[in-house]
Amino acid sequence: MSSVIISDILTRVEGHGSVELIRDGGRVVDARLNLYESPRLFEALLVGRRFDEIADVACRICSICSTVHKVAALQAVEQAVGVTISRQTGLLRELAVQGGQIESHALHIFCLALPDYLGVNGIQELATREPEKLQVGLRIKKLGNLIQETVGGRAIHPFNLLVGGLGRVPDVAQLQYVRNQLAGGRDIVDDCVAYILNLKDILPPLAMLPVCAVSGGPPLFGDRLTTSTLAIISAGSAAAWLNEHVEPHTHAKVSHFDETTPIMVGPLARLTLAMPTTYAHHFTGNSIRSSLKARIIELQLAVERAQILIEQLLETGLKKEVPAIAIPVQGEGTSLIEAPRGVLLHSYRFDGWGICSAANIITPTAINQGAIAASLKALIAAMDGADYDQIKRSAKILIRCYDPCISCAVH
Amino acid sequence: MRKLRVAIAGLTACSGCQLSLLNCEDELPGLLEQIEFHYFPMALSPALLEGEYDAALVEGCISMPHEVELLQELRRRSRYLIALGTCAVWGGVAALRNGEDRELLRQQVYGLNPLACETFNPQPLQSLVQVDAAVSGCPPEKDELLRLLAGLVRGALPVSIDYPVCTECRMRENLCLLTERDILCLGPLVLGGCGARCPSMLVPCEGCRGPVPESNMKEYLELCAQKGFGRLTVLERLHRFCPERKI
Amino acid sequence: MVIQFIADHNLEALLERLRRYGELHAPVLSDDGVLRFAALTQGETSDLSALRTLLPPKKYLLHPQETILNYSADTGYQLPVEVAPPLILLGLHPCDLAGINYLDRIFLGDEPDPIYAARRAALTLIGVSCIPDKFCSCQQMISPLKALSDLFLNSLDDGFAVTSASLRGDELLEGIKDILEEREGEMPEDSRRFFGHVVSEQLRHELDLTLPEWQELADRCLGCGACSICCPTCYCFDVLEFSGLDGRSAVRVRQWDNCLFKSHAQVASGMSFRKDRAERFRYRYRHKYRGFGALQGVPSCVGCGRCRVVCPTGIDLRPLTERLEEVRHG
Amino acid sequence: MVSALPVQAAITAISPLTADTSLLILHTEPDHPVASSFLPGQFLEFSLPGVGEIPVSYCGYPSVNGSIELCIRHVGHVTTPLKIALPGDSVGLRGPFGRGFPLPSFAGQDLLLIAGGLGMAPLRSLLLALLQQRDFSGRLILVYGARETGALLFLDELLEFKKQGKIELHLGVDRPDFCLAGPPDCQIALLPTLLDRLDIDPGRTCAAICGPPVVYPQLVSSLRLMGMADARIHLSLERRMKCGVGRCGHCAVGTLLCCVDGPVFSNAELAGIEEALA
Ligand SMILES: Cc1cc2nc3c(=O)[nH]c(=O)nc-3n(C[C@H](O)[C@H](O)[C@H](O)COP(=O)(O)OP(=O)(O)OC[C@H]3O[C@@H](n4cnc5c(N)ncnc54)[C@H](O)[C@@H]3O)c2cc1C
Ligand code: SF4
Ligand code: SF4
Ligand code: SF4
Repeated sequence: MSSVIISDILTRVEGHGSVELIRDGGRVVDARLNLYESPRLFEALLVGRRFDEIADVACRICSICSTVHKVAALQAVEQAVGVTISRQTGLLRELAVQGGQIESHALHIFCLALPDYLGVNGIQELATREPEKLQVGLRIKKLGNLIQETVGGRAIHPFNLLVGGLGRVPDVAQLQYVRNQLAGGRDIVDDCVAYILNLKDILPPLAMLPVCAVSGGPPLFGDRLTTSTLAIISAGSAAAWLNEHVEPHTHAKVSHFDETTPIMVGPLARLTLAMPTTYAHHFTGNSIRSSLKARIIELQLAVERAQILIEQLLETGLKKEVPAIAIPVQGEGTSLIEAPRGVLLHSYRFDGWGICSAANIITPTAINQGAIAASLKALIAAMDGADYDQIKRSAKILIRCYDPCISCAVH
Repeated sequence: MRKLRVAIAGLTACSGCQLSLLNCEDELPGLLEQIEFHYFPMALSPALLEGEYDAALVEGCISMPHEVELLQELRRRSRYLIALGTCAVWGGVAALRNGEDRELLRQQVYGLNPLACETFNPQPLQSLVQVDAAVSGCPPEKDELLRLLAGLVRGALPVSIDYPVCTECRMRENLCLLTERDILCLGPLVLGGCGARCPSMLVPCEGCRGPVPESNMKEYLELCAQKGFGRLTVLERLHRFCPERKI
Repeated sequence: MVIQFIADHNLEALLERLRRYGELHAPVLSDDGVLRFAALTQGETSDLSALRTLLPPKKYLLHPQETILNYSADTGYQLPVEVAPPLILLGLHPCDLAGINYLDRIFLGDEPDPIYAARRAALTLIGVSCIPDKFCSCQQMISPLKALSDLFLNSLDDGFAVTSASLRGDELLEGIKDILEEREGEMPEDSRRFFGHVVSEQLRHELDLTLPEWQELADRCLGCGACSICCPTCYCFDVLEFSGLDGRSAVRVRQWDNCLFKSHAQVASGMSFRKDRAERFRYRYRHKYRGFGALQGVPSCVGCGRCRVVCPTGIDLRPLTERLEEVRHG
Repeated sequence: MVSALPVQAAITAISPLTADTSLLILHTEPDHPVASSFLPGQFLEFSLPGVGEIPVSYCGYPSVNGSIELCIRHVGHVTTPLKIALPGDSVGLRGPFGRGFPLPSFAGQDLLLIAGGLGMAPLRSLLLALLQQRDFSGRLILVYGARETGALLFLDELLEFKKQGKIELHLGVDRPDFCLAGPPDCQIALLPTLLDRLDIDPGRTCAAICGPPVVYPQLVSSLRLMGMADARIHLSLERRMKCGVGRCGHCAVGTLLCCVDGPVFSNAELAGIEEALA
């Protein structure tokens, strides 16, 4: 019984984690994800801060999804202190979130995951071996950042999104510029969809897991969770349902669902629950190994949605608005939103002075830990007997299929 | 010419400074031609430190023992070690409550359950190793990052900035939020270089670039007091990104 | 005396006419409520009595940051080609005109600065008289006002008396002939005079001394830089060079600098000749009133009041000079 | 437009003089004024492309073939990358700028040259000029102090001049090196102390000083104690210079501008300017 644990650092993912393969003799018998990211203790940091500071601090949880963290935090805060936002603000926030979706997906697809399919080490070899792929990916990525900058003032940690509104509302000319850029990028995105959908799978087929996504609002927004097992969970009870616990081997809390079945969140989960018929045939029985396909389709949907949002905004014209005034009251708020990697929850409680007394943040990668573990086990079973290095490589590719955002997960 | 050999590492942080580099969509292909990013786990496999580096760009603060080791190893291997971003330079948001007992904070998040890791109060890089240059900002400006890299290719370190956000804010002919609108803007105390991004969009400076050298705290607090902002409110705001009471 | 008069109702026609000579810029109130010199779009009018723009017109001559040299490995350093299309600056108050005149003396001296010279040659200056407010200090200046503008509009009850002070002004006058009226009347005297002596020679010597008042003022300075950024005659600049990513090209830029910053008088050993804010603060005013180099002895404060308006802590040197004068006379 | 546009020059040789100082030999267009017509004490603006521009004193003698000698201490932004420059690399030069030492007024006078550390660079230029026409002036006394023996610049050359009887040489170091045997007669003393034992005729001596700013006040008071008039004491001042032509405003010394009115000033000119000497 000489079982050996071999740990390998995850690369081309956000944050710090490793995969541990447990070897018994020549056979790999088990695998484990270890998120050893340093905890910044955000939920504790936020306690004691004023309601209008929460989102500014909370968005620093993660850079790739800073816009969606910011919006999630703002929504929860506004709910707690009783602020309603204008339709215009709502549309602009939605636009910013779609921008984040485009940026994050483009980054993952072209810079982080595609190298697995092309057999290169990452952006460095991509630049020399497949320069046009890198350039196309960056061009799409830039569209997402352009949107985030236009609305949020900055691609990372968007400061222009405030409680009750925006600092400065972008003007018509700026939105028209974004519209033109998006129109100019549509063909490229469409080409990429075709290219990615035709990539040969590099992982064995694995069983599909139950999934869960936010619903009840415009794409990526909503007030409840819907699962493939047909459960509906309201925002208020979501945290309890997600049921987080502390476990060894990971600094991110792990969700424990009723029947201990892991649940998967993210692009594939969202598509599973609302699959555009044109693409359904690409996903029959393909599970997590098709995540790249799900992402490129979502990227296309995000571009389309952004275009619609811009049209809506331009139609009514852009009004100069000042943020709605918030008067601190005692209260509590929970918001759900779809981050690029899946369900994100922000929940806060404030005292009568508007000072935060409790904070809870549940992130997609944390939720996905159970699903990743299950997938890893399935992979090892499917590859039983294969060469050790091959299993190790596949295990890392598999984890990358979840596009883990470890800083988010541990926060 | 030999390519510049660079390591890019992230410690306790949000990866925003590294992402800022990846966000240089127009310039990245050119950069990859001029520079060998040898160690850059976020964008390259494998994560292996090897040989010597002309420069190591390090994002994030230090809050765990394995980060100390990594940082020291990077220092040993690199001609220049550069603190990238506010966390690395000042501690950043992670160090927001450094004044308090970290174990209590930990329990607030993880409960009594002892987490299998040893974390300590987040510290800026210079508390542990010699730092040759710093690029501040949460996140740093793309321009600054590109200039840093272009300079390194020439063997030069960046010239440090010593003027506050207000200077650039005035250059842009913005409305002054502090004097005209009585909004708590940290501009006078905060290091410039961002082009006064936030005030230019009517959002007060939150101080993401850290303190300017020789700021006049006393008079600023006085001014805020006249505008009805209590000392504590101002100080809390001020220490969002630089908790080490350095301002 | 016959004066050339333009009636208020003809102002719009005047703007239209001026546009024929170049892009028209004048004080414009922004959405955020900031008065700035900016392009006056068709149909837009400018409030010519508005007192002071946030930035003075120096921004047209010296940009906050600008390229002064381009480098490429093949050709070495090259001066940038400065294309300066004709620009009509309307609504310059006498202090701003005086400010431009001062900058001219620095940048068009023995060896004119090529970039400044090109931009300056493209500028047509149209001055407008104004009524000073409590921040202005132009009234205290006593030497005669030279003709500093091309055209000058002197405000009367229902319009402006127009005078030309240059060939370009004559040309403009010719071009607007049909909307001008000849009137019999007195040319109003502009009572404000610039480049005079705000403070007496002796007082200036006293201001040079290490008076305790300097420390008091310096204690209140936030070092924000606003006063010199907004000063029409502050022109100190820093020079930076940025390499291109190709490793073969570079640009050299200059950007507005400020003698109140720590690094201003620092040298290689890290030592600074003006160690603390009090010393730097005093230096700034000494320079304003005493000049240096080629303009030694020429005061450069034009009395526009901007530094007093923009200073977050309301620093104003006038009480100090008044107090000193009193002490001396009393 | 000469003063705004750097002329291209190539590094012909770069050799270390001490641990942190190099002698740079540059070559530019023959007969270009930047190489051919400067006075000792004047400076040029040296550009390292892509990095920046700094003021540097001439340390050699004017040439018609376009060659220039500079002595550079590697301390910061521009000078550190220069350490890895190679012969053939191209750089940019503007100049000459400023006012050098008032050579005509030195005619027939004894000259006391006082150099501290890197201040030897411009004084070497002055020394070479004076040696060019040895009978132009009277005694040539060089007092030269450095941090340590190894930091003494142009030592062999200076010892040779001394041997040939052309100059009187007084060397001093702040502290001795462990491994280096000092040159003969080298004292262990700070620069101002080296003046103590000098025997000069203050009425017919002119002093030319260049060194770290911190020692200036003491040097000046020593010379005055020796009876030397302020007008006979000439100091080269260091300031930040960004343009070289009196516009950037960084080099102001009271109402004087170091780059056009200096860098060499007589102590009489600096009278009453509090920020002039450290
Ligand atoms: C007339 C004149 C003649 C000169 N002649 C020569 C000569 O012949 N040879 C020569 O080598 N030099 C000479 N110098 C000095 C030379 O110009 C400086 O050494 C040079 O400008 C340094 O440039 P740098 O960019 O390399 O260093 P910088 O980056 O400017 O820094 C130089 C030093 O200053 C310190 N420093 C810089 N900025 C700061 C700051 N903000 N805070 C604290 N410390 C700081 C640094 O630590 C460093 O040690 C002369 C100077 C003048 C004015
Ligand atoms: S708005 Fe803020 S940054 Fe801008 S000038 Fe005012 S205080 Fe300074
Ligand atoms: S204005 Fe302040 S908060 Fe905004 S980017 Fe600049 S330093 Fe950061
Ligand atoms: S405006 Fe006032 S506070 Fe700001 S630098 Fe000038 S004097 Fe100081």
